[in-house]
Amino acid sequence: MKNVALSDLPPETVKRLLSEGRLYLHLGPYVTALSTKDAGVREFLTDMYQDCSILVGEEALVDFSLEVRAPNLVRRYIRRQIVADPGFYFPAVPLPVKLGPLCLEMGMNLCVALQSFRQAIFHAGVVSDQKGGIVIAARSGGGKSTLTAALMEEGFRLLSDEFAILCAETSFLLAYPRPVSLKNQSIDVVRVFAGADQVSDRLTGTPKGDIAYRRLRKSDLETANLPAKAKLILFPRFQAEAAPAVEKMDIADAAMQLIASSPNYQVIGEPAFHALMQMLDGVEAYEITYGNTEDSLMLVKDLWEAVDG
Amino acid sequence: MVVAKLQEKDKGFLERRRHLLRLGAAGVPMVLTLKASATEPVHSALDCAFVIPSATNILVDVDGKAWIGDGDIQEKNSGELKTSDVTSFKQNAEFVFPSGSAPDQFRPDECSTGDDDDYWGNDCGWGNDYDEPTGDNDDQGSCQADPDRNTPWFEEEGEDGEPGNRGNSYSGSGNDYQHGGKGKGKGKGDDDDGGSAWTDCYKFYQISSNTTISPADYLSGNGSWNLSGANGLYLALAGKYLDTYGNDGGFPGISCLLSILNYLEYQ
Amino acid sequence: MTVSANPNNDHWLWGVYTNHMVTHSFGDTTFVYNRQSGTTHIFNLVSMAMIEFLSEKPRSMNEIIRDFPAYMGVDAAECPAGVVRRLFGELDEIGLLELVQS
Amino acid sequence: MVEMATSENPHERVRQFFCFASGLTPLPTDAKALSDFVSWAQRGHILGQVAAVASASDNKRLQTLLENAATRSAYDKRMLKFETERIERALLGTDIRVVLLKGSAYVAEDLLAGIGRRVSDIDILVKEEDLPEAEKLLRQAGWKDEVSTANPYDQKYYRDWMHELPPLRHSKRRTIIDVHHRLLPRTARISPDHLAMMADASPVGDGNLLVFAPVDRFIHSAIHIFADGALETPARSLLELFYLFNDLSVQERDSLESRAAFLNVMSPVQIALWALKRYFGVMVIVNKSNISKVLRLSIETMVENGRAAPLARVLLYVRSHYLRMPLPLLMAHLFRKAIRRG
Repeated sequence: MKNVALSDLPPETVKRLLSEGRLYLHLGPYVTALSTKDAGVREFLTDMYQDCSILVGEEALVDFSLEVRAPNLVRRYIRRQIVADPGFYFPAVPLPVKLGPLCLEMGMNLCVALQSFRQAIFHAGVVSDQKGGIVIAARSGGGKSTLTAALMEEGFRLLSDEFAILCAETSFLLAYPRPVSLKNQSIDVVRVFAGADQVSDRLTGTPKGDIAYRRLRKSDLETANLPAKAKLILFPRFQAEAAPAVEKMDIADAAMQLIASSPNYQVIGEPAFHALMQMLDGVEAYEITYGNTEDSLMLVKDLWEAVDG
Repeated sequence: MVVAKLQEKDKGFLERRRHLLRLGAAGVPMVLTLKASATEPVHSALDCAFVIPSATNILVDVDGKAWIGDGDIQEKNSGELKTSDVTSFKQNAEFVFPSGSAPDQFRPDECSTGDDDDYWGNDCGWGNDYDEPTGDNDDQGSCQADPDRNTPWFEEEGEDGEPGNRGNSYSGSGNDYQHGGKGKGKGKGDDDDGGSAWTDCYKFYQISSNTTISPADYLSGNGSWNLSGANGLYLALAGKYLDTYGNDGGFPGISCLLSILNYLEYQ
Repeated sequence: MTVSANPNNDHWLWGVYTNHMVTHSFGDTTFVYNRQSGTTHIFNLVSMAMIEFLSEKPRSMNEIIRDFPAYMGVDAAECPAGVVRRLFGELDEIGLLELVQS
Repeated sequence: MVEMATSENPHERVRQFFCFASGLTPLPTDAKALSDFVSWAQRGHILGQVAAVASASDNKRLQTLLENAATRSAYDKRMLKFETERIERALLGTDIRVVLLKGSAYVAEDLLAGIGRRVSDIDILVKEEDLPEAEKLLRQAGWKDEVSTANPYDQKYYRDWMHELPPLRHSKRRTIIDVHHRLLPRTARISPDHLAMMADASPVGDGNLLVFAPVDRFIHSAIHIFADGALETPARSLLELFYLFNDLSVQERDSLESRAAFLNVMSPVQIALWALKRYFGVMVIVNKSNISKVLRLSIETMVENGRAAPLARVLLYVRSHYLRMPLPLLMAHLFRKAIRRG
């Protein structure tokens, strides 16, 4: 097996591999076998993941197998739906076929969340610089992804937009860079500061409103094998018109919220407990409230400057 | 372990402990248990929704038998339906659910114009009349297999299955079944109804195109279902489908519903 | 109430499965991982005190009710039997209390 | 053995896979064969069992996948053990003797069959006369009616016809316990002599919990799988049977059929032996004339075609229900269940 960039593969090879379920995406700690016959999904993939590493050769041992397809009957009955099938009990949401990319992204997230037990996973975005990592915990409407995307423009590298992946042995965070998912108003916000060409077409009418993805950066892929030590945990809260505010959080509260956001903490058990406790011993946690992206950046930069290198 | 050493007993220590004791006396728990198992992604399962892109209609008879299709049926203000439309809707239905499928509240209250399906629509009658397609000697086997006559999941086994592309030896029998069932239903209906042009033996539900159904909206905080309206009926039938076939057939929206049922089951 | 579910039997001495516990404290709050159940709990100063009290030596329910207030440095009125029983029940339910002798 | 390319013949292929999965044959080193097998095991949710028997490999990717699966199965095992301990605690101080069934028994005894099982509920068996007291004590310990069966219809249905109480779910831990007083419903076509099996059960350690004797353990697994509708996960079920069979001594194996005849459960045991012979090459003499051809065909379709066998599954599902209750009752149940779910 050898690694090549997705963009190095001729389109017909990508198409064939995808239709055979043998496109092995090697990203961060995971290898995912992707399978789809949907042209929209294929286009999205070849665009957003163009610099990603693909395993080429015989059959690979994969962590996950994900098939994005039209559900059998639906093809006949309602011809415009598509579903992600990660091959285990957890079913995905059938979506209109134009939302195939969303299906792919959700399916890949589900694979990690529900089938990976080697690292403790928490629902959070992670960025880092040479000082260490910032964990941006997910809260409904908190603006995790927008803030993550904004920090990417400020010179931070992206480890993940969706998962803080904690290595049980080292309690360092692992990178699993994927396109950053943006919702509704934040799509335009990110188009402005990242450049319109860095953002995918808008998917309208999803269960969560409009969604678009911020393209993966080559630099984040190149550094994807470098872990980061968490230094700061943020719990963002977006409130329209709110004045920027910072409140220091009890680490115990932060731990509670992180554990509650983990799909596999309970499954991993003791190693996850140790790793999390070790990580928390070296961090500070803050709740930040803001009304716009500039304010959130300002707050984070201030907090980050106060963190020891 | 090793029980952690008591924290430095600073000045406030005893007082803080006293305070906690008072909270304990007031009923506040002294131990919190963190629930972490799959909470987050499973919660997002509850958020799932599905869109029904094209108009979808459901016909229900007094026994709770249900037909799903895209045909139209003329309806009088009194709620009576045009018999010929009903017949053609039933003929062209995409799915037929056996008696008892639609919950009571969705069925017509009464039926004065004669119910053309009563005779053979009861429990297992619709199974045993036919030759068991696979040669199974258990007649009862056909009862359960019966409803699939209009749910052709075995036609499309494997994702490439195109309509009519019957993949295996079972499907032929499924097909026969389907045709047999329909022929009978129709013939009987015609005979019985004679000249009556309108019937009150059915209720007709319509779901307009691009309707989004979020099953969680029909779920109360304690996990019980409160189904109402056409969308509620759709979910009830999806649930019936799920009970019988599991998630394999791809009945529209079934994955979403299943994800919620799984959530309730596994939380 | 039947005898079985009830720890009141005075021949029953209760201790702590200390081998099942992994702890980590942040200030007054202690995170407790129970190896047997695989579950993480959060203890406060009072629940931790009970764990320490019972790890000293196994005790019967009556002894616990009688001696825990003094261990806490408060009089019995501040630490009534009902509170002690409930605390015991909470620890028992999460599987950290061991019937040492009957 | 010749080069490990996977056979094209589905039966041979599955048979080969079962040999890898059960450790009878070392895992293939050929990349294609290995990847075919691993993805089969992943789909069948048996990689945890594979991890338990596979010898260490210098294939790092393989080790990673096996560790991942082993972590998952350790979790299930932990959960089963803990819940078992909780049941023992709930019944502490009473004379009620509880027989652990299935997974909880395998885990309590550290059997290979207990590894890699994914279990969401615990099954126990108590004497019918102990049922009210057991139920009361479990309720006191926090097990309550499961919401989906708390309705009067289901409660009555279970109590009148089934072989178990309506499932109880722990209000805090959310785990489910099925308290049985028979192995199959009162209405079942076959009626295993559970009292004879209970009489031969022996305690786990020095506690109040019991487990079936090895022969009965195998027999109960066969009943559960082939008469109680557990073949939804064929690979896992067959591996379990294989391990349980493998744990039997020669004498115990020889006594299987006579014991099955005595317990009045000949048919599922014969099916189980037939399946072990077909998929693991276990040396037993099976009288196939007692096994319906359709049933064999259904099982073959299920096992050899994987999950893509809906009709076979429906047949097995109906068959298991058929074995458990007479027709009118079955239909009434299926329909009421359907309405209620709405």
